[in-house]
Amino acid sequence: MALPLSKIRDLSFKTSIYGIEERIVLDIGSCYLKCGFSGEARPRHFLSMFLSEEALDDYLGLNAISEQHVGHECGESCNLRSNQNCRGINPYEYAELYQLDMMRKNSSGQTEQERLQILEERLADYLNDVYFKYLLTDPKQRKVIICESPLAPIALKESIAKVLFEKLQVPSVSFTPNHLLALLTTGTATGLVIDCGHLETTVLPIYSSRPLMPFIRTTPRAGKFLSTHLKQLLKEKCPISLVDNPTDLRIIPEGMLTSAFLETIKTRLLFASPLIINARDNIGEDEMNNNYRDVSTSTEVNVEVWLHEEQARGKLAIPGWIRERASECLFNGDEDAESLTDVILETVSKVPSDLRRPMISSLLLIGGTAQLPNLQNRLLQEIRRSLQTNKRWKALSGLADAVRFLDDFTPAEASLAAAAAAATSTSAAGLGASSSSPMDVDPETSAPPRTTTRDKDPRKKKKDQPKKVYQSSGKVFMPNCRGWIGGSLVGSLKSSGPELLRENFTGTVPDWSTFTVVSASSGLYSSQSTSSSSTGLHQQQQQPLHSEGTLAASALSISY
Amino acid sequence: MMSRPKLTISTRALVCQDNDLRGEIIVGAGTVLHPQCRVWATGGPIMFGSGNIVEEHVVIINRGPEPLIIGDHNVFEVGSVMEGMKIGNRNTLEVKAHVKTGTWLGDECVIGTVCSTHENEILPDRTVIYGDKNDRRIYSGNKANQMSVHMRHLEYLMQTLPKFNHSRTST
Amino acid sequence: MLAIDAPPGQGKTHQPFVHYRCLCSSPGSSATASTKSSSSSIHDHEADSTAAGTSSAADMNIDNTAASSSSPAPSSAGALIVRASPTSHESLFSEHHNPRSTEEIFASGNSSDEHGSMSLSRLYFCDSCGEIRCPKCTQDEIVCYYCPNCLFDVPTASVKSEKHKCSRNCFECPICQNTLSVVSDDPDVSLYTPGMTTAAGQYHLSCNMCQWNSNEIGMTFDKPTGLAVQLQKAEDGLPDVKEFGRLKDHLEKYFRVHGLKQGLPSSLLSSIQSGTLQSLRYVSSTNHKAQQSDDIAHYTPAVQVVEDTENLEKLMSITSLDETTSMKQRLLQLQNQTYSTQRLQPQRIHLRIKKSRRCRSCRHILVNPEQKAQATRFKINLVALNQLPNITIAHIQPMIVQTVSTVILRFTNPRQEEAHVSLEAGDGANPNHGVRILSENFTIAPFNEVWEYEVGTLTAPPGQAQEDVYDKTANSTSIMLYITPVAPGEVKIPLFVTFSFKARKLQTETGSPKLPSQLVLSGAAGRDSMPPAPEVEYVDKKVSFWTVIGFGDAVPTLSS
Amino acid sequence: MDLPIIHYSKSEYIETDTGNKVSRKSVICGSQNIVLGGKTILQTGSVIRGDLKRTGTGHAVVVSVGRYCFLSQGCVIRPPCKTYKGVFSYYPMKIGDHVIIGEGTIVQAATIGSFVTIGKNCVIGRFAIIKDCCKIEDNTVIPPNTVVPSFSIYKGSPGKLVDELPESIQEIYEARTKDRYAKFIPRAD
Repeated sequence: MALPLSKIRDLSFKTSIYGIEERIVLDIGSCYLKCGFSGEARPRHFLSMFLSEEALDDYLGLNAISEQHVGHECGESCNLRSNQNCRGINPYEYAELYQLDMMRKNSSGQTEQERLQILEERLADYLNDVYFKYLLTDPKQRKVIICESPLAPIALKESIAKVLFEKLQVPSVSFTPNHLLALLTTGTATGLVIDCGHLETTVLPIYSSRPLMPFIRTTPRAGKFLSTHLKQLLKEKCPISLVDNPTDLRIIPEGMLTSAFLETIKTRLLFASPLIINARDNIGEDEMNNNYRDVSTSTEVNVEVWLHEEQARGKLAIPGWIRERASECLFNGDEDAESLTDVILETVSKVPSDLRRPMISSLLLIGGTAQLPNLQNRLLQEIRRSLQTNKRWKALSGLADAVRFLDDFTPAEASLAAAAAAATSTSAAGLGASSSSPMDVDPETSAPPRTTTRDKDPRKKKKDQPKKVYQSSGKVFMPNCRGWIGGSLVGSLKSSGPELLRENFTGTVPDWSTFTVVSASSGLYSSQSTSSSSTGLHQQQQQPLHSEGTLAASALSISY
Repeated sequence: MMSRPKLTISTRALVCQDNDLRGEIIVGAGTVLHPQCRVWATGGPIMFGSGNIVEEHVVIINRGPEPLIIGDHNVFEVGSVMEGMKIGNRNTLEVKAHVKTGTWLGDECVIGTVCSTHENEILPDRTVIYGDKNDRRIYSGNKANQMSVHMRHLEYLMQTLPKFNHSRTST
Repeated sequence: MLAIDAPPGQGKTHQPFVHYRCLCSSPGSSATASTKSSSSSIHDHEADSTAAGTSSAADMNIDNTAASSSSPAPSSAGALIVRASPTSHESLFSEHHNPRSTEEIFASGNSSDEHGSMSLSRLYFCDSCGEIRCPKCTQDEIVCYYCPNCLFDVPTASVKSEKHKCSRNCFECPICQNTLSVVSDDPDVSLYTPGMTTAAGQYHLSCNMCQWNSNEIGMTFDKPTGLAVQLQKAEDGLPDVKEFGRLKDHLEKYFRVHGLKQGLPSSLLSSIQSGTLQSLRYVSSTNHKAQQSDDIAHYTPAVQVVEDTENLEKLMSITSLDETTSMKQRLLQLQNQTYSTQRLQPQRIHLRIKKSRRCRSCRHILVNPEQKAQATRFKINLVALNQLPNITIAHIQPMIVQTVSTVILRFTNPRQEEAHVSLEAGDGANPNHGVRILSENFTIAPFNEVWEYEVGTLTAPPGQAQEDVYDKTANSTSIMLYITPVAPGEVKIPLFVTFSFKARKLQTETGSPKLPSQLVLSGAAGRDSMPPAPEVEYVDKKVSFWTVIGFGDAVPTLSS
Repeated sequence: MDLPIIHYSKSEYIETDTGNKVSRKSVICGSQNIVLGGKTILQTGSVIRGDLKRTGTGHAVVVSVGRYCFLSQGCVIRPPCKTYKGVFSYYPMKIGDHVIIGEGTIVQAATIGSFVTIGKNCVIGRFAIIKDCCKIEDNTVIPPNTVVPSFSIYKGSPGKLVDELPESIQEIYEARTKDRYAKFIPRAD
């Protein structure tokens, strides 16, 4: 191996010696924060926001001062609100950085203000750490790209901007949609991006690099939902046996099922089962669980725990079927919370009819929960199955053969054939459709575990057929980093979403849902559109964009 | 003082004076007991093999009726506590490590600093216990290297300790 | 063992403490608002310092209007001129608010809530503002980079390309994050004599905590130096880096083709929000060929990475939690976030920085360490501890509700000038405990090196001091307080301290504007602009601040 | 709160010319190889292993402790050992001024700087280097060969940086060790 490839690139992009042109890319989720420099292929740091409830109180000043805070003795470790210390108090419980209903007006004004205060203080701490502990760079020197989820509360965006501008004095911030950034990492600009995160899953169609915001759909079937479901399963199905007396069974104490505990189980033991079991209508949950148990081939895992009350060691046996079936809750929707499958197909059914095929044949699954081993393959099967059997999606059933994830490989023959067939119907260049792979022709019955798990194999497959219609780089990037990597790409090309400059920061930020107008090149932020609230998910009002007059398309306000 | 200990010390062993030995103790060739260690054979006897090192503040207790057999070339570092049933060869109890009652140690185990075993368990060979949460793993390192260091350590102690400490002999 | 401790739950006992309040966290404070134009903040500072200078020690009610018209430009801010700013500050300034008056400070912190207050040792004292500054209202700047393991200084130029990690031989264990040692198979070989002929691959990294060894993952080295370079090379050759480079080229071409003005892509990112229905309809109804130019060209990936099917199978058959990586381990392995403990790679040790701190309002440097990594000295160190009276609780009686308890507070003067202190108990506490201060005004003798050596004689007989104080020794004065708790629970009271002294003003011949050492106080009253007088000049300084003092828990009644 | 006054029995402690106060109930092996800087206190049950000296050299200082240090009850100061160029040996240890070592702590460091506070029941591994102005929290394990840079607070096992000390720490620790010495007074009897 000669000169590393990255070195050559660096030269070609004229990075200066200090590399100040490279920007800071931040992806701030509710549980994890990803940060790094643009132009790099992976984030530098991936920080978890585990934080105790107790520590949360500290932000409000409700808590007692820890014992070290005594006169002169104090001062060595009483950086009370530093994250480290907060985590240290009870490192096993955390609170999400933000909630989706943060801005809900029905909560009393005081608590909302308090919540905002907590958010801001936490952000200030995290971001201070990001700059001075992790990235070790002067915030004043580099512009910032935020990979934002389009539906994140506006208060979050405002707090981020406020902290970055006021506390850290960054020169500019640009909010750039996570879904689009993630899509760019596949080398295409059209696709249906499914961001399966912690609080919710959002599905956003993107056409020619334009996010089709009116069609965005969400469901709470995501990481947090899975944790809650897992908690329920553990409580009901997994008694703890005492090590010294294995016949003595105990129910898991509530206090043990902390977020951290659940996160541990979730990230280390769970996966999505490769087998689909057809549920009859009206089947009881218990019966279904029995079915799961009967067909499960996975092993039981014993987790050693300490029972405080009994002062004894216990063994928590997590059966294989829970490990493979806990994630079933993501696929079984109801009216309140649609399943992943339904929310995807719903989105597809709503886009203009000639976009349906390009969309469904360019799925991209990203987000933290997408790290769950085998989730994507399972989702693929579920979508095909729904298209074929679910009456609700009858109108789309013709698309069953076209379902494809952008980072899946498709056997060459199949894709060539599919491409030929699809050539007339697809729109964008570089897009095609695929037939299902031969391995899972019958999604009804069990497909064997096909390509699986998060672990990416460093072995790379040589391009044996360079003329393939599909050229996917496969699982080269982790789903939970794709958004960040997209940000890094865009940042290294000296572009980004509209920039908001420090001089012009007035405390407000552009809001997706209100389609606020931003003139990118001048950096001027005109706050004309203050009309609508952040709840406008399907906001009709759209305003023209004045960006150097380059944009010809669609300067019209339209009704949806 | 309690009843005088019954010591059987190999002539090639080194047992410093300033320590607390009780009950029946057999010390094999090349074993070194630093000053300030505590070896209590309150139940059955304690039998050291050859080439062990027992540093200061170490506590080795045998409460049970069975003899506590300690193999060869084990290291008991400062402040470690051994209450177990049996210990194989070439184990290391790091500083303040604690082997609890009824536990068996195989060969080449490392009980890390301030770590402890459970009671009544059998640790397979090459187990290492480490960290805040007593995490465990089986390691695959090369012990041959460490053996030669251990031998040199013994050699050093045999030379140096008698210059500053009085030693005991069999009773 | 996954022993998860439940949060402590039971109420903690509260320890006595003395905290000083920084005004930045008090409600309605504007101390942190420094993102506005810098002129206004300088303006603030200017006014502050002049006002502080004029206020005489005895006079509690400062006439700040007079202060504002007094002489401009103390030496430390010689270049600055008080301007009649057109902002709203002007009106405030002409009244008595802008320089924080004693009353204003009084009003801002009169509560026992210790939120925003800290022990003196964590605080700074900006002497041009005359105010306490906490770590939150200082601006951090990076002074130098070093490796916390080998303590080598890393030149700023190479920091980023080395990814802010040590490029020498410092590595972190992938299992337990302990520092790894480079070891040789042969104990007789010294690691410190390079140039010896050694067996190939005889060196490896080893952890003396968890006994991990780089042999386990087949990583060995021929020589014991320069290992970091070898590792970084391997890291840079991973598929994601290659793919990233390819994507960058691809997108750059695309951005360029679209005539991106001023480096901003027209259609791609700035037009995101224009992804309207209107444009879609346009797209849908016209020839797709016409739109093609707007989409990304066909992309050929640089690498193809297949998922590893082995992993799912492995995950299905594990029996213990230890067989998969923890989130902590995984998040330090961003090259693949592997589930498999056998794939964890050692990581280079992350650098640390030395920071300097500036006051956010007046931009003066508060702390400036020496540039060398190993030095512990400071060029400037305006910590509050050296400038404000240190309050310690010298004696305390148990607190009993509705019973008078005696507390002795000792005030220690760190300055080389005699100081006058006046105290005032706040009434903003909740609950408002009864407080009686026996000596509200007293003096403290100056600090003198000589007293250092007679610490043994610190107990002069109490009650014999000339002033009406409890005790006077060396540079400290103790006073007595009677506390009558009104309710059980933690007893804490706000205490307002006004501290005045005659500061020695050193005339620097050069008039160097950047020398705010401890002794140079920038506040000055009625003095000539530039007298070359060699004699020491004294100026009156007065500093007011809030403290919160906790006396531990009060018990309901005396149990007889 | 002020530090409490510690009264000791006059018969238990030996006070040297330089103001060191050494408990007769401490264990000092190889005392000729140990240097105490003055005004240093060795409490009951502490152990200093001056006998583990470097091979080959004649008379050599094995453990040197600076001024105003406080070695609490039951702590063990023990020089570190390793093989270097095939020779096994113990190597000298140096402890700076104003260092407090907590109860039950075992130190096998190569160097401990000045203005360092080590909590209770810590283990400082072989050849660890603790620079000036550091704090090691109670029950921390600093593994062998670890370097703790200045102004760090380390905690855990293995000890990790959890926070940084304030810039005023040198003054604080200096004042504290002096205060501690001043308040370590013989019982009035």
